[in-house]
Amino acid sequence: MVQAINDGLRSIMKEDESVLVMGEDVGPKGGVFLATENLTKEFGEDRCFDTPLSEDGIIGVGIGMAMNGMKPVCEIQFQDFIFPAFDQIVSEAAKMRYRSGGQYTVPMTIRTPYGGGIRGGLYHSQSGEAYFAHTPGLKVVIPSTPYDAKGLLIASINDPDPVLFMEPKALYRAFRQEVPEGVYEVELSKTREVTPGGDVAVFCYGAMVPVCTEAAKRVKESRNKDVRVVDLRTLMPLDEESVLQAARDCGRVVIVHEAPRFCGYGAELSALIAEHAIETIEAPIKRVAGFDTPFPNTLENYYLPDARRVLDAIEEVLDF
Amino acid sequence: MVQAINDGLRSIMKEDESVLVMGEDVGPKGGVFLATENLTKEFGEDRCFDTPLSEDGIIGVGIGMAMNGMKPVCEIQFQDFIFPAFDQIVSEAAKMRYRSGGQYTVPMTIRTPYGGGIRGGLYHSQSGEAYFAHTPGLKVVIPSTPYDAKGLLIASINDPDPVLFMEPKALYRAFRQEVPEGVYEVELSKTREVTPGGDVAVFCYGAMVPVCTEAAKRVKESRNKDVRVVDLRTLMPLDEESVLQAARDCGRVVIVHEAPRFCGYGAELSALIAEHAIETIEAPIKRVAGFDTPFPNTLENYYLPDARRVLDAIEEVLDF
Amino acid sequence: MDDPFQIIDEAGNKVGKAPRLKRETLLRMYRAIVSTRAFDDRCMKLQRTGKIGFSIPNRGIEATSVGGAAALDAATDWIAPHYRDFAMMFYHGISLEGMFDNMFGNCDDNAQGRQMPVHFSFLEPIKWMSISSPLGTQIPNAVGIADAMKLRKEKGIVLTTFGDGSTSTLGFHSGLNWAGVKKSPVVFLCQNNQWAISCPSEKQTMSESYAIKGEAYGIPGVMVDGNDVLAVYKVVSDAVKHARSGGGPTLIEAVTFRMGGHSTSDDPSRYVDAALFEKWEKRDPLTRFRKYLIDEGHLTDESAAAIETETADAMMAAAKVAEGKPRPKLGSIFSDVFEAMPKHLETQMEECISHFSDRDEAVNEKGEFPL
Amino acid sequence: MDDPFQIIDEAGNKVGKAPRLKRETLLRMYRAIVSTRAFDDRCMKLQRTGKIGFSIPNRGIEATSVGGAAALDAATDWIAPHYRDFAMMFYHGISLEGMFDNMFGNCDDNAQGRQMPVHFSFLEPIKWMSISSPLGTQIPNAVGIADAMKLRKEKGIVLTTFGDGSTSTLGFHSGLNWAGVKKSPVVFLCQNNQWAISCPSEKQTMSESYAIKGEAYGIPGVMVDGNDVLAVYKVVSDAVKHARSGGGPTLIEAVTFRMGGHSTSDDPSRYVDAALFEKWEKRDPLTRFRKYLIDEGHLTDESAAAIETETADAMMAAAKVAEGKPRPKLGSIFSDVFEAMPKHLETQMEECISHFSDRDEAVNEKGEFPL
Ligand SMILES: Cc1ncc(C[n+]2csc(CCOP(=O)(O)OP(=O)(O)O)c2C)c(N)n1
Ligand SMILES: Cc1ncc(C[n+]2csc(CCOP(=O)(O)OP(=O)(O)O)c2C)c(N)n1
Ligand SMILES: [Mg+2]
Ligand SMILES: [Mg+2]
Repeated sequence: MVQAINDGLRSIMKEDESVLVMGEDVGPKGGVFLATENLTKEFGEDRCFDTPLSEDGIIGVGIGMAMNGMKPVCEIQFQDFIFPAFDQIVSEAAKMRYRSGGQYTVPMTIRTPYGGGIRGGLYHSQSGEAYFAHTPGLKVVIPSTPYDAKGLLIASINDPDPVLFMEPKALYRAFRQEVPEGVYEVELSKTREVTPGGDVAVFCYGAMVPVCTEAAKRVKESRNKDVRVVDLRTLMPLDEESVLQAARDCGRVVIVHEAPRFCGYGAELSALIAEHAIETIEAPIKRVAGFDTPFPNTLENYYLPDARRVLDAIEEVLDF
Repeated sequence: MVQAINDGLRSIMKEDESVLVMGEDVGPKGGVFLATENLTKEFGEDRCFDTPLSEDGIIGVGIGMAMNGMKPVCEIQFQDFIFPAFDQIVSEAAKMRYRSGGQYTVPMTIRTPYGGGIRGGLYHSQSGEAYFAHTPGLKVVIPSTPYDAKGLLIASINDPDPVLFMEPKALYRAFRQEVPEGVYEVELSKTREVTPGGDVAVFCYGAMVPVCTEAAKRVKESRNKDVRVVDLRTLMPLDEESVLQAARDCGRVVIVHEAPRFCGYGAELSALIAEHAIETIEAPIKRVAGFDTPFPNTLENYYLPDARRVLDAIEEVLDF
Repeated sequence: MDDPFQIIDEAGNKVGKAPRLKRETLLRMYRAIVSTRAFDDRCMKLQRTGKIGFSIPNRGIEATSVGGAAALDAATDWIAPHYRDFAMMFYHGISLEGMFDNMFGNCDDNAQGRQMPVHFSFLEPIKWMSISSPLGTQIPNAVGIADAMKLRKEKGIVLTTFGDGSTSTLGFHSGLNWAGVKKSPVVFLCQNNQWAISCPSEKQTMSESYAIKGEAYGIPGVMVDGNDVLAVYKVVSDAVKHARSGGGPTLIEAVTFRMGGHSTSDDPSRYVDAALFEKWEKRDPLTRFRKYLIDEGHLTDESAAAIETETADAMMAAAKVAEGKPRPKLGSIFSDVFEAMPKHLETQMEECISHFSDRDEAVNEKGEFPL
Repeated sequence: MDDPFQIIDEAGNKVGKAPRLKRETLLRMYRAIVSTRAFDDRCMKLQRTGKIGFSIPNRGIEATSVGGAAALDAATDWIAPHYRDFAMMFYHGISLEGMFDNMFGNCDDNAQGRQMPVHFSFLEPIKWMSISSPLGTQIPNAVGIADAMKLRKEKGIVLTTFGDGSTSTLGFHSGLNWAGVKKSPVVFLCQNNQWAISCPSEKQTMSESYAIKGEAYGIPGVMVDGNDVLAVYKVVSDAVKHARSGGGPTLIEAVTFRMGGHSTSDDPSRYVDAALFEKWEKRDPLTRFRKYLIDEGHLTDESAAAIETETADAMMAAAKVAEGKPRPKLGSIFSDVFEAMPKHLETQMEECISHFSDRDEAVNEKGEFPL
């Protein structure tokens, strides 16, 4: 996936002079995950450059650039380090269009790796999507395949509003997939049906998509039940209709994410269904999520939802 | 309520030398809402003082003080201005005990007025409780009466963990209530049943409590139905059992808050019920909340949930 | 650091070399100060009578705003403003009606009544970046606008302003440091009015001055008498020239004084010594500049009085017009969150409109701003 | 600013007045440097063989750490550390076993395996504040600890350390400004190793030096040769005395060089010129100090060699012990979130334990840290 992202950046930078990349170590080093490798070499210091160690600066300056004709792609090295920029994101980027009646706008993209999978402990593993999805004025996008990563990234960069593009670092090098050359977009706010099915709907995104797909496969094998795994892809604005449709079609729902459960993104999905489709629901709406604790290190793999935990939840709603 | 808070601070400062108050304009001016009036006069500059204009500093320094034997009560002038301190709160205060295996702890209280009601527009009206309730390691407390405000504040200050104490500014001067003199505590993590009832459970907190109480009164008058209004008081750790009990007892649920609905705190309540009590639920779980937009100014009273909107929701679940 | 740079002394006498400015420009500067006072006055009355919720008095600091504004080229330059800079708007001829539309938050307000009063946003006749309440955030934003100018090979520069208290914010640190590294074409104008609400400078920072903070970023720092409009004009003009020619940023500290409360809701007598007000009354930027203009033959007592009456009348008239306009439409709550309205907001908008349209129950219109 | 203060020059010759230190102390300092190298070495091997996930090489900057640490009184003072300060721990005799427990994240780790390696936390024999990954946050925390000391009338001071890159963070700005205003008993030690991962100082800031940033806060700034352990000791000791006697904070910039990658996962050849390494190799703090100690008669080639072997053996032995310990219990995921475990965590803990206890399916133990 990380190559697809690199390729996506390169493709859109070639096509659109207003796109630039900035962040800590994105220049000669090419980013700590190599997502920006060779971009400085290819496009020069003006188009891809290292910044001072200030997330508030990266986002604050990015906002200004975006207001004046550029399309900055700002990298936050780990999502855990986005919090020093929280004020600029929540108070400025998210509210600029609204508070100026559309006179000033912020077509900026913030790329950041999130989630577990690299033994990063408390501060290199967090999944903060709920903070941002709760903030009106921000879009939140999370890909789960190389193809989507490139297409959604380009769509995010071209979007006229600020987009937080969260990259599941656990999938950076998880599997290979050919992606088309050049510029293409995957439309925002459309879910992807990963596996068809009418028995249980499983909603997930990012690194949990392969986990859920594996669980679905096992249920098919053990119970011959068809699980509809839905990859949300865009968390805000959410494709609510397709979520509700899947819930109605299946009558049984499991929601999976890495972030802590309490007030996590899954709560919103559950609440949407409980508000708009409860009459079709035949079992408790289960959430499989990170625990309501900080993210541990040694025990990371006991913390992260795995196929077995998802499987258990699917079986539970099937048996209800 | 603001007098009760002032009284609470004064009472605990008298009793416990390690308690101190700091923030912008909390000293001679007494705070922009006068919550800290006369504290500097009574306890001196060491115990109640103005700080530089840096929320990151107020919280960052407060954390250090708390680690070394003090119980700082840090005021953030408006909750909207807490975001520059988001990193210190989320990364440091919330995680210190966990990451040090209990060697270092942060018995700090952060007081901050939140919510609408003063024509404060985008940046003097926000309700950010969901951000904090989603962050493991923080407690979140919101009073709705003067009595609770004083008792919960003292309990928060005495709590060994960091507590975000959010004060509904709309209720600061809304009504009078005698509060006992001296130090007393209202236990954290206990809901308060505002009105008894078995027909619909309404969950709310802060400034929405009187709104919901009014709606309950109207339903009683118009339909002779008994609404159980539950004031959560502590949002994290939540008294889940009493929430689930109320949901089970009534079978119909309405959830009310000022914050935007999407990924708001209400989503968690709904999801909890949909996960643990769905078999007893007879109608959609309705949320009445702020819209998923920034907070407007002129139209503030069309944005904020009012008794009529709550009433409509109650009627809807009753009629389902 | 040296004493603040001065051209007109406190008594209104010329003590330095005045910059060459046309009579029209000098009078335009003067009018901007007078207009600001009249606007303040009108807003105070509107707030006291409950017609608007809030305003920010500018009395005392107008020379800083006007001197700064006059150094800009409206065709190319941007302002990323502090909230206490009305005189910049008057100098550049931003629509008075538009300003009052914002004060009333009516349907013609650029911000559609979403912001509190004084949080202006304009594109014309100069780019006036939408004002934010969180302090200091405009500083890195300004740097970004400036960097984009460089990348786009525009000739403009950005002037960003902020208070003394705002130097303690994140934005000050990240914005100035970045601009130092990137040699961004930006001018940082710190309006040192000696207070951050009730916090005096000695509790704000122990640095020798605010200007010296530039040292931390490799940015030249200059102190100027902020009540001397020509001196401010001169140092900002120099900084603008420096930035425009690729020389990078400058930090300017204009030393002035807030001659009143922080806002229309604030009572400064709780924390400001009355003697201080008296001291600074004698340095009033308006009287100083008026004396200078009269001495130079650009103004007479009569023409000065005429400007005052004229201006006050204009304020009254414009306020009336704005007051008469209806509130923004309900739909304005939901637009401009994103460029295109997503489905969930469409649904919420429909619900909201139908909720309020099928009854005439009045909503509670109370709510008082404390500060 | 002046040239960095020096006592031992690059060739190991005494060029300034050496502080009066007992032989034991000098050797303790020396041992701390040697131990750090040995620890680095061991950790690199453990990381290369996949036994630990990550470490932070300290090579090149040890004199800064040791000089700083030696200026403290462990009975009263606290350290609010940067992550690249192992030599401070060795100087103060923090348990080597405890350090390795953390590197392996085993059941005896103070942090219960919750943190990445090198994020140490100790209460004894000196208060070593739990290390955080977000940069610069320890700076205002240190100021708060120091202010509490003043309020509680304790005699201690706080030493807080951070990298050159960390001067751009929020915490640097808010912490130093606050300490300036409050005259907090704190010493700010900036370890200028010239890199923030791959970002060199000229892209980090345009200030003349890091020490000069003190000007922005009214805090004295001092530059010292960070590879000269005695010079660092001297300037930190002076700052400690100043702080302890109520004189307030000092900002010290120790100029040194990171002789390797940012971490065990980093390849500096992508961005550091090889010539730079060669240049700084000649200023190696260990060889310099060894030569000095030999010249002064405190050490011989033989005793130096003995210390090295002994230290390397100790590392190997301690690593083995730590490696042999089991992982923390599953329950450790849920404890220490709050003092008392709330119900929802109890439930989650029970679910988690029962989930993993009723099967022997191995969980995926992969996952590589990129940096
Ligand atoms: C981040 C943030 N914290 C607190 C506030 C509340 N507040 C509004 S104005 C103000 C004082 C600002 O002082 P200064 O920067 O000197 O500007 P002045 O009002 O004097 O023009 C404060 C603390 C805010 N708006 N933003
Ligand atoms: C707030 C924050 N942003 C980014 C990072 C990622 N990061 C880890 S170390 C580092 C460089 C730190 O440089 P410096 O302060 O000079 O310390 P050094 O590593 O050189 O000792 C960065 C950018 C982080 N840990 N915290
Ligand atoms: Mg001020
Ligand atoms: Mg460094």
